[in-house]
Amino acid sequence: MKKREFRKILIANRGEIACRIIWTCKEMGIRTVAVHSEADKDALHVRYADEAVCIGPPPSAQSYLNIPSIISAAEITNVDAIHPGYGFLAESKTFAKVCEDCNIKFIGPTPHIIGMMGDKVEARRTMKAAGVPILPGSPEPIESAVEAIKLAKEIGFPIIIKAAAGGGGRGMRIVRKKEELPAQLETAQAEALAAFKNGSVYIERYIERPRHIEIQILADEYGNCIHLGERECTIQRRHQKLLEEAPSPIITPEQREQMGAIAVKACQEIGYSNAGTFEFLLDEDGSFYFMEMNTRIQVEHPVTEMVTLADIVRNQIRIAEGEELGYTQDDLLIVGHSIECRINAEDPEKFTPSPGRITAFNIPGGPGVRVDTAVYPGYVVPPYYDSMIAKLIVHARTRKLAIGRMKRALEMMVVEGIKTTIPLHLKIMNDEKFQKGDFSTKFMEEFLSTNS
Amino acid sequence: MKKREFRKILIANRGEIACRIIWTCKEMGIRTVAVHSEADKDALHVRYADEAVCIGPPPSAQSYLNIPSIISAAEITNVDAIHPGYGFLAESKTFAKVCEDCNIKFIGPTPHIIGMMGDKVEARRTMKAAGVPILPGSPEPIESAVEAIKLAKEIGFPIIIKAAAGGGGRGMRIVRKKEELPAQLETAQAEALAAFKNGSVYIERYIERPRHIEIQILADEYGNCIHLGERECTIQRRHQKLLEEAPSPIITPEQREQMGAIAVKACQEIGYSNAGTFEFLLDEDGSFYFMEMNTRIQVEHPVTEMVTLADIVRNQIRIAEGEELGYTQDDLLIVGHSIECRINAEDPEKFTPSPGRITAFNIPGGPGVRVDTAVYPGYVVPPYYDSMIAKLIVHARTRKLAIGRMKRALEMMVVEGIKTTIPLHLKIMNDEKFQKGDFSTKFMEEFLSTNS
Amino acid sequence: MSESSAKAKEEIKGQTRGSSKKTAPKKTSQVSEPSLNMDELYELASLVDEHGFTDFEFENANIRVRLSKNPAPQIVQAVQPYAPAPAVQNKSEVKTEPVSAETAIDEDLHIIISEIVGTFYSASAPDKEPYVKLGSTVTPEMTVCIIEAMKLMNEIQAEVAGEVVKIYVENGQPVEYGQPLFGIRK
Amino acid sequence: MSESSAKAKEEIKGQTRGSSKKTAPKKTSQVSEPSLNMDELYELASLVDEHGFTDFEFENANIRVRLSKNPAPQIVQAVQPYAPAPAVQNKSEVKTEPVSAETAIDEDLHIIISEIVGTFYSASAPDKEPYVKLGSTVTPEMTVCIIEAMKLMNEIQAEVAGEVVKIYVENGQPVEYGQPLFGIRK
Repeated sequence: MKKREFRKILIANRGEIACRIIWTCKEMGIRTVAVHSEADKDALHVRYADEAVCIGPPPSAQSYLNIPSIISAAEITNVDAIHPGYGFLAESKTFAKVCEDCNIKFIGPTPHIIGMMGDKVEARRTMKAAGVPILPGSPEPIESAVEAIKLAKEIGFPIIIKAAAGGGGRGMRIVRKKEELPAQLETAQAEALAAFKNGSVYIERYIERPRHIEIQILADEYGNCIHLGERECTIQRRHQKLLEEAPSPIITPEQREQMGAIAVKACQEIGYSNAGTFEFLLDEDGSFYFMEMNTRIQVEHPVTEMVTLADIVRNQIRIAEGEELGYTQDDLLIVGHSIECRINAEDPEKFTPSPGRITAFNIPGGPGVRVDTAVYPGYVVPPYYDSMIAKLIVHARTRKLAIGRMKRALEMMVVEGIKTTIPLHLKIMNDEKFQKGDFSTKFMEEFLSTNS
Repeated sequence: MKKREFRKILIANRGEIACRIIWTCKEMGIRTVAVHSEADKDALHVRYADEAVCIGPPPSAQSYLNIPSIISAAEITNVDAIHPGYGFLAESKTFAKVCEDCNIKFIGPTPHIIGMMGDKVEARRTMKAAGVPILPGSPEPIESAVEAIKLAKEIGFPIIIKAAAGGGGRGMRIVRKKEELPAQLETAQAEALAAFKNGSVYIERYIERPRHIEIQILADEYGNCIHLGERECTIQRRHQKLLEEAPSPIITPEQREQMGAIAVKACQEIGYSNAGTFEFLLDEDGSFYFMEMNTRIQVEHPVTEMVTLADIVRNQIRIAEGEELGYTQDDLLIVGHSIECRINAEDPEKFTPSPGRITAFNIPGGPGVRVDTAVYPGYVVPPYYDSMIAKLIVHARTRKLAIGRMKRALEMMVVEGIKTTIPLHLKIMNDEKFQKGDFSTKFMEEFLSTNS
Repeated sequence: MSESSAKAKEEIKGQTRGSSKKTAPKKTSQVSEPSLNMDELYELASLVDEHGFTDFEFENANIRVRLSKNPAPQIVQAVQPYAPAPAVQNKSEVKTEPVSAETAIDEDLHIIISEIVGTFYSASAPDKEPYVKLGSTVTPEMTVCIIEAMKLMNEIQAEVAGEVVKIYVENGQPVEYGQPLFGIRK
Repeated sequence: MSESSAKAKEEIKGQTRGSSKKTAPKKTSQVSEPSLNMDELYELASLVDEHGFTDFEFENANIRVRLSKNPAPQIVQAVQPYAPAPAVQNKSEVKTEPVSAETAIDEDLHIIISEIVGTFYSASAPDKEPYVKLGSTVTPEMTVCIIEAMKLMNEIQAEVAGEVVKIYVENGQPVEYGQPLFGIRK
C-alpha cells in the first residue's frame, strides 16, 4: 500500500520534539539519526537515536538551520526521509526543496505549499478562494499611507498591521485612530524589514477580545482529509502560547463541525498532505476568521492526541510514506479533556531566561499524566535555543477534573537549579476566570497586572 | 449529596499504590496521612503525603499489618477515613471492623462482605445463589478421601484441590487420576493448614487451558452498579500475574456484556459497595466460571482506567463518602487498548529477588505511557516487601500499536543497580503467540521452557 | 514523621531559605575606589553564589578578594529532589522536636523510645503530678508515662535506672513508633 | 563589554574549540582599567557558568580574577543513566576512532578538524595518491584532503605548517562537524 518504505529517518531538530519523533519511530520499527550542535552533544535526542551526527557549533544558524550540514548528515547516514519537527527548518520552502532535489523525502507538504502558507498575504488569498472566512482587510501588501487609510475606513477601526512574512507577534501594530495610521504603518514596515528581511505588511480588522482556536487536520496524498477537532490556544503572553487545551471550553459540536469541515475542504482544494493546523480568531459573537496555516507538527499537538488517541507523528510518517489515511471523519472520537502546560526555563514573574544546570528533576506519573521532555537531572539548559524544557500534559473526564489533575502534576513536578514557569501555571490553574473558561487573548495581560 | 465529607484520609499501605492514592486525594483536595515502617522512612509515599507517622519496625507484621498502630496513627492525626490499597489489610475483615468500631470510614465494602468473599467456599456458595456460573465442584469443604473420590467422579477428572482460605496458588493440587486423589488430598490439607492456619479444602473441575479474565465493577451504597469491562490477566507465573491487558484480545462485546451483567447483578444481590473485581476462568469453548471476588483496588486497575478514562480510586473515595455513582452502564466507553507490565526487582531469568540501591532510574514519557511507581534514583528497594517497583502502562488505538508502544517504553526505561523483569517483558512482547493473543495460563510455563 | 527525615527536611528548608534570601542589590556602576564597599561585596557574593561557584578570588594593585564555599552535601540533594515542596511545607501536625543525634551520643544517654503509636501523657490523670520530671531518678520498673492507643492507657516503664535529663515530648502530644520520649543518664 | 572581558571571551572560545585543557590565557597589556566593574563581572560570571567551566582565572599587570567551581561528582552518574542501553549499543555507523585527548595535549599537536559534515577522501580521485601520508610535511596552503558534501568536493587546507603525525580518519569515511582529521606537529 505504501509508495515508499522508510527504513531510517533523520530528525532535523532538537529537544523534546526530537525525542517525541524518535519515540514514534521506535514504535514503528524505523531507525533514527539525530543531528546536533556542539552544545547538544549530551542531549537526550542524541542518546535515544540509533545514530548521531554533529552538524555545527552552538548557534542555530550554523547548526540546526545549516541546510548543507543537515543534508550532508542525511547523505552520509543514508536516510530515506527527514522529519523537521517544529521551528528551525520545519516551514522552510528552501529546505523542503533541497530535500526533494536530493531525493530525500521531506516529512511535510510540498515546497510549493510551504511557500504559499508562509506568505501571509498569499495564504490569505488562497484560503479566501477556498471558502475559508478571513478577516476583512487588505488583499495585497499595503505600500502607502493613503492606501492604508482608504482601506481602514472600509474595514473600520480598530485595525491591525501585520508583517506578511511574520509570526510570533513581531511586526504587529494595532491602530485605533486614523491619525495614528501613517506613523504606525511606517514603524511596522521597518520592523518587518528588520525582523524578516521583508518589509511587506498588510492590514485587517482588529478583534478586541478574540479567542485563538485552531483545527488540527490530517491529509494524505490521495485527497483524503479529516480534522481532529480544535485546540484552545487563547492563553498567550506576547503572542507566545503558554498553555493549550482540547477541546475548547466554549466550542459547540456544531461549531467544531463547521470549522473542521471548512479546514478539510480547504486542504483538499489546495492539495495539502501532512498534518496541519488552521489557526482561527474566534470573535465573541461566534464568528471566526482564518489567521494562518501551520504546515507542520505543533508544540501543542499532544492535547489532541490525548483526547483522540491519534498519534499525529505516526500519521505524518505514514502519509509521507504514501499510505492512505485509513480513517474517515466518522472515526473521530473526542473523549475527555486535555490540558498542556509549557514549562519554560524562565523566571515565572519576570520571564527572563534561566538557562543552567538542572540539579534535580522529577517527572509526575500516575493516571492521565504525560510528560514530553528532553531534560534529565544534571542536564545543562543551553542559552542558545528555545526556553521550553518540558510539556506537562494531563487528560481527565472533564475540564474540571483535568484542572485538578494539572495542579497535582505541577505540584509533583520538581525542577531545581534553574527557574521555571511551574509557579505561574499553578497560579493560572487557580484563577477563577481560567476555571470558568471565560477568557480572551488578553487573559495573561490582565492576569499579570492583577497578580503582581 | 454526600453522607460524609472526607477532609483527611490515612493510607494504610506503601509503595506505588500508596502514591497512587495520594495523587487522587491531591486532585480531590483531600489531605493525606502516610504510615510507614522504619524501613520506609525515605519512601516516596511518606514525602508526598501531608503528614506521616512511623508505625513500627520493618517486618510487615509489626508495621503494615499492625492494626493497633495504624488505628492509633489514624486517631492521633484525626482522619475521616482509611484507604487500605491492595494486599496488607485490604481484605482483612477484622481491620474493617475495627475501623467501623472506631468510627473511621474504611474505604471498601462492609466487614461482613469482606469476610464472605475471603472464604472461598462461602464466596462460591453466595455467587452460585446470585446466579454466577461456578465450576462444578464441592459445595462444602471436603473432609475424607471417600467423599472426594465420589465427587470427583461426578465432576470428571482432572480436578483441582484448593484451600478454602487460600490464594496466590498456595495449597493447590491438580489430580488427573482417581488413584492419586487420597494422597494429594492429604498433602493439600496439610499445606493449607500450614499456609493459612485453616486446613479446609474443596475440589472443582480443572480446566486445562483456561484464560484468566476479570470484570471490574463499581457499586455505590444505593444499589447502583456498573461494570468497566474486562481485564485479560492470563499471563501468570506460579499464579502471580506478570502483565495485564484491557480489553482482552479474545472477548467479544457480547461476552463482555454477559459477564459484566452477571457481575453487576451479583453485586446488587449481595449489597456490595466499593470498586471490586470478579475473577473468572474462561474455557476454550467460551464458557466461564467464577473463581473469586476481590473486594479492593487491584494492581492492574490502570489498564481499565486507560481505556475507560475512569479514576477508580476517585470512585472508591466518592462511594465511601456516600455519593451516588452518577454513571450508568450506557456511559461506559472502551477506547483503544492498554497493557500493563509489572516491573519487579527480580532476576529476569531466575526470578530471585534483587533488592538494593537503585543507582539510575529513568521513566519513559511521551504519548500513551503511564508509570505508577514509588521509586526514584538513589532509592533502596527494601528486602521486606513485595518485589514490584513500578508498573509500566501503555495505551494505544489497537493492541498491535500498544505492543509496539510497550516495547518502546520498556527500552526507554532505565533501572540500574538492581535486576528487574524488564528484559523478560521485552521478550514476551516479541513472542509470536503473545502477539497473536493466543495463550492460556500455561503461557509462561511454555514460554520459559522455550526461551531458556 | 521519623526523626532522620525530619532532620533532612529541616536542613533543606534551611538551605532553601538561605539561598532565597540573597536578593540581588542594585547594580553599582563602577569600582572606582581602591576597595570594595559593602554593597559591592553583597553583590559579589550573591553573584558568585547564584552561579554555584565555590571559589572566587579577585585582586588588583590595591585589593584582593577571595570567596570560597564548602561543597554542598550531595547526599541531601540526591534524596531530597523528590520531596515535593508543597508537601514538605504542609508537614507539621505530627511534628515533634527531633532529638539531636550528637546529644544522644555525646552524653551517652539511654533513650526511652515509644514502641506504640498514640498520645503521650506525662501523668496518670490531668490533675495529677507527672510521673517524672527533669532530674527525677528512675528505676527500671518505674512508670515514666502513659501512651494512649485505641482508648487503652499503656503504662511505659523506664527499663533502666538513672536520672531523667531529657524530656523530648509534651503532655498530650501524639507520638509515633520509635520516637524518643526521655533521655536517661545511667 | 569592556576589553578585558571581551578578551576573556576570546580565551573561552579558544578553549572550547581547541578542546585542550585550560591553557593559561596570555597576558594582555592593553587593559585600560585597573579593575573590573560589576557589569563586567556579571557578564564574566555568567559567561563562564554558561560554558560549564569549573575554573576560570584571569590576570594582567593590574588585576587577577579567578572563578572556580567544584565539578559536581555526579556528572557521570547523572548523565549516564539516561543513555538507554539499546540505543548506545546500536550506535556505530558514523563512529570514528575518537582522538585521545591526552595524545593531543601531550604531543602539543595542531588538530585539523572537519568544519563540514560529509565524506572524507584522502585523494583527489580513487586512482590518485593521497594528498598527505604520515610523515608528510605540509604548508598552510596545502590541500590535505577532500570532504564531499552535497555532491561538492571541498578541498581542505592544512592552515599550519608542520609534519603529519596522526591521521584519524580513513578514505571514504563519513565525518561530522568538529571531527579530528589530522594531527600536525608544528
